Amino acid sequence: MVDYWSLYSKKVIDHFQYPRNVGEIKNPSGVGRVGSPVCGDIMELQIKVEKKRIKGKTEKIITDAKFRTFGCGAAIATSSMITEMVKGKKINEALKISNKAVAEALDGLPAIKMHCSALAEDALKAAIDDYLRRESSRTKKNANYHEQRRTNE
Amino acid sequence: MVDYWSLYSKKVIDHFQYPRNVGEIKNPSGVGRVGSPVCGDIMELQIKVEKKRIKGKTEKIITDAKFRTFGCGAAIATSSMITEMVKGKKINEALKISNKAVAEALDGLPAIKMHCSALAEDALKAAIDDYLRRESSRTKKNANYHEQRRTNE
Amino acid sequence: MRPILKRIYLDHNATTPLHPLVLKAMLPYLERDFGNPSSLHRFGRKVRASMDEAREKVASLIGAKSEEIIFTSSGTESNNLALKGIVEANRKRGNHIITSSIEHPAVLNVCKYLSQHGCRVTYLPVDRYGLINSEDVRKAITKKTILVSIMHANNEMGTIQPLREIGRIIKEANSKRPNRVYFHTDAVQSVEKIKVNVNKLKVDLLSLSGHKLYGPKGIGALYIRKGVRISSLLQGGEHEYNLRAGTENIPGIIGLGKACKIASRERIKEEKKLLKLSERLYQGIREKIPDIRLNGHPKKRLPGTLNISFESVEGEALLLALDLEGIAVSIGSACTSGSPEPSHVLLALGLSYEEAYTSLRFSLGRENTKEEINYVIQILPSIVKRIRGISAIGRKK
Amino acid sequence: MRPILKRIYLDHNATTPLHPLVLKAMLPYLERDFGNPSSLHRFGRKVRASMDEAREKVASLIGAKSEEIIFTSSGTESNNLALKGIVEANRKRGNHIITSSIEHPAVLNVCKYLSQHGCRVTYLPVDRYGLINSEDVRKAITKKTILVSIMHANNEMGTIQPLREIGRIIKEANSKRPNRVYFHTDAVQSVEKIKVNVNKLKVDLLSLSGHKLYGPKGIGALYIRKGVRISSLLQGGEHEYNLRAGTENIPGIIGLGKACKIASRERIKEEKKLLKLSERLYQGIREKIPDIRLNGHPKKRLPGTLNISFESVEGEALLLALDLEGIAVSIGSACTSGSPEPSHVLLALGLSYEEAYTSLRFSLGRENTKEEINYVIQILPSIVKRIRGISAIGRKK
Ligand SMILES: Cc1ncc(COP(=O)(O)O)c(C=O)c1O
Ligand SMILES: Cc1ncc(COP(=O)(O)O)c(C=O)c1O
Repeated sequence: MVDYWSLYSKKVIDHFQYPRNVGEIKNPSGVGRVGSPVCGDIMELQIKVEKKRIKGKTEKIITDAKFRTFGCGAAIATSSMITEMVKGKKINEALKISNKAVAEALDGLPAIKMHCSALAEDALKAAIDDYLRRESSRTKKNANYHEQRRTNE
Repeated sequence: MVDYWSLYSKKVIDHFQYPRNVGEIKNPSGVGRVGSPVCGDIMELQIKVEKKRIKGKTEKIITDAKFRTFGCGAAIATSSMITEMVKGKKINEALKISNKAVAEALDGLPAIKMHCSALAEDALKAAIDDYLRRESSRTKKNANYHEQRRTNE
Repeated sequence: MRPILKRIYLDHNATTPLHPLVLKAMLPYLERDFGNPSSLHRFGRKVRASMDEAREKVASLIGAKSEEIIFTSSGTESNNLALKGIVEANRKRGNHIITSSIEHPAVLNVCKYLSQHGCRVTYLPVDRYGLINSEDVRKAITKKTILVSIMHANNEMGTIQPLREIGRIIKEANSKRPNRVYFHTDAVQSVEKIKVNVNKLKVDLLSLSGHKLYGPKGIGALYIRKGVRISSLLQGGEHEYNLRAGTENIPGIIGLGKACKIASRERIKEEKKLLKLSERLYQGIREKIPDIRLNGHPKKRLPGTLNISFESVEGEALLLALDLEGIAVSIGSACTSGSPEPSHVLLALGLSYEEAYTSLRFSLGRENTKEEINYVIQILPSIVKRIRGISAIGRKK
Repeated sequence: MRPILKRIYLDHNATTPLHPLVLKAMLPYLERDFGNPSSLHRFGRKVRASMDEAREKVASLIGAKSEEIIFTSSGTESNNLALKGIVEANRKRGNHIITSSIEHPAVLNVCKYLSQHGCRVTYLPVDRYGLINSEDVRKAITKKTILVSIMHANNEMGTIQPLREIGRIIKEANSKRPNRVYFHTDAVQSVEKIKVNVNKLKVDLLSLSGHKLYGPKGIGALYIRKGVRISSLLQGGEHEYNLRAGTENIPGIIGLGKACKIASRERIKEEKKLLKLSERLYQGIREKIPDIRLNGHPKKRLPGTLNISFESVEGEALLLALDLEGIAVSIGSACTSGSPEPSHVLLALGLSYEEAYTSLRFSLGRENTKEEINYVIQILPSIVKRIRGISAIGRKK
């Protein structure tokens, strides 16, 4: 029998049914929450960033990533996939992960579902942003850290 | 197999396929021609009227009737049937033959074809009219007979 | 992917399978009796006779006369013909239409079109069960009102409107005014599922659709009460009493006739069965899954329709998860344009966006069995739990 | 009545039988694959994929792109959508339509409707063969012209219009004006019978109908060239690129796709065969029956269509007589209202009423054989003679 779910690739289905990295990180380095109940999709992506010395340079490496998603199957699968993709990546590498790349890693998404992968990219960017902001406020020992964080959320 | 021509009764079909009394009468007593090419139906009905003594009275009896029709199957069948019906009838009896009676004699006509039987009735009336007019002009030896006949056609 | 063992179709409000007897009735007209009913020869007359019989069957199901039934291509076309046809033919009498906020798009979008073409439309609100207050109809009628169009049963949650009451109110209003207010109902979801009689409901126009009642796709009908002033939507040949041009879809018409005939015979039995099955499903879900709510009216509802919100579970994800188990359901929202839109019906009941996005519609039908329902009750709880476990909203995990 | 031994169908311009392979292609969608293509589950997605394939097949037959095909319920609806949709969407650009006096009622009556709703319509005359003079199109175009609608082949006599020339003239006119004049053709009779390519013909819109090309009744299509401004006729759900609401007639769509596929493959062969058969029929009639005339163009004509006037023989009577022998033909006139009306097409050619009433249309098709044609030639002379013998008009007997 032809597999009429071919519209969703096997990988999408797999990541939907067995999503990787669901949940929260204890003391996350950065948190990104995007979407809203009005548009029907909400993603929260948390990352752990650790500084490591690689080839004599100090690099910011994403050592862990977790997500929670309220959204359709494609939204869940892209969330799962992007958390897999960022793990072990340097911050500046992770920022280059496009929604197209996530979709490709899932062996493609139906055209109508491409906006879901955009949401995953947004969530990742927001989490990294959050991390960078925290970092800068921590290094500056900036007093109005909390203020800033709220406006960025 | 169901006979889907049941819309036309067997009698209609019979009178259409084997029409009675087609043609002209030599020296007809009356001729009725009704309809026109514009409306798509033309009927010409000719009658022979003879005076006979019945029970001591002189009666005008239709002894023969013939027709020609340009028209649909129902028009041909009603023409045929009405010529059959009038034969042997007194003039005043023949005048009472309604289109409904013709349709009934044919075991009915589809509603959409009832106007055809009206045409047959009209043709008969016109033929009898014509006969009566001729009669009256003959008895009156009326000079403008031809004039009158033309206006009645 | 592992093969699907079961296939359980619980989406009968979207479309129904053809009843096997309907297909059987249609086949001769797909094979031998292909004539055009306008043709004068045998091939044509034969199908014309059958078409007239089918019309009679449709009429009979809803208590109408044969010549009050016009065949169309769908429920959508029936609604378009009803609304636009009435507006066109009654322009001189008025331009005001009353409808509800929970109609199917095939009424709402026609109203939108008409409001861009000189009509004024009043959209009546509904209460939290989806019911229209019939007094609102009375208040909304003005001198310029020509049409009230209220659906019989809602496709998303199944709530049945008090059409008799509304019909009575319109009749009362009509007794005091020179021009009649016509009463149309979109009965696409109710015909075959519950009793539908045009005289009891006091409607002047009623739309129905073949594929919602185990008949074919591509065929619908509009009941038009004798004497109603209405214009045609499609011009062309003199088909359907001059109200709908186009060579008739004979197999479709025959199929619709047969489906109506079956419905006439079996509706009461089926209604009972559906009520029982959907009650079983609802109770099963309620017992095994916390934090759910039933949308729509608890009693005044189609026998087979269950619309349920599963807190913090996005509907389309749940639909997909069930589909992967061979179970077909539906969500109220439609994702046609790239970003999903919540159901206008559920929002009209007062649900929040979040609640609207968590709703799922089960719509049961003739071929569903107790075993199928048991199976759904058995696997649904763990699926809901799994998706809740992923969700970004709802109770803290 | 004696039983009919033969049944010879020579009325393919009225409707065609389903091609057996078309029925075969449709059956799974009448049985198992009944889903609604808008549904997100398997039942739905499966039929959506098949629907897209069918669209591709229809497009391919006429040299169009898949997304330029909109499924409708009939040729009539396609024509209505084309004309009203263009008028609605281009109101600000103009209100003038050019068409011909020999169009099918599904164009003529739409034009009549539109002329009662603010449009001006020019009806071009035809010569005695039924041909439009393409120069007349050039002369008729004004600043306000938005649409030219000229049928490809006429249903009653088969005359094929010079669409390429007309298309060229419109293109030329368009190069000198700010707003395009759109070019629509009713190709309901030509698709499948002769080559139809939207680019060669330079048309922007093209109507076709399933039941005229061995596909199902209740399905049609409209080709709409990319970029054409057009509005929808039926409002409702977002089906058919938002241009035609209503749950899709899936079995119909699948059947139309299959019929188009078969036509793509077999048209050239069938065209030759039909030409030969109808030539045989015409020569046979000419040799054996005096006082006949062929209506329409002797060469620029559909391969299977023969319209012949039999002097002083009323067409409907001849039709009935042939039908009683099992032979199905058609007359141009229609007797729907109780009194027959002569064909507006034949009158437009300059025939008298009398001549128009004596015409008969033979339209041949795929399943006709040489033997059938021989049989017709054999029995027709005596039937004509018999009816002439009854006729109240014509030569004295
Ligand atoms: C209430 C209601 N009205 C109208 C329609 C439209 O009917 P159809 O699908 O036949 O166009 C539907 C279903 O789609 C419906 O549920
Ligand atoms: C030339 C032409 N246009 C349009 C139509 C209407 O098509 P349909 O019968 O599919 O409505 C027909 C046939 O009836 C036709 O011959």
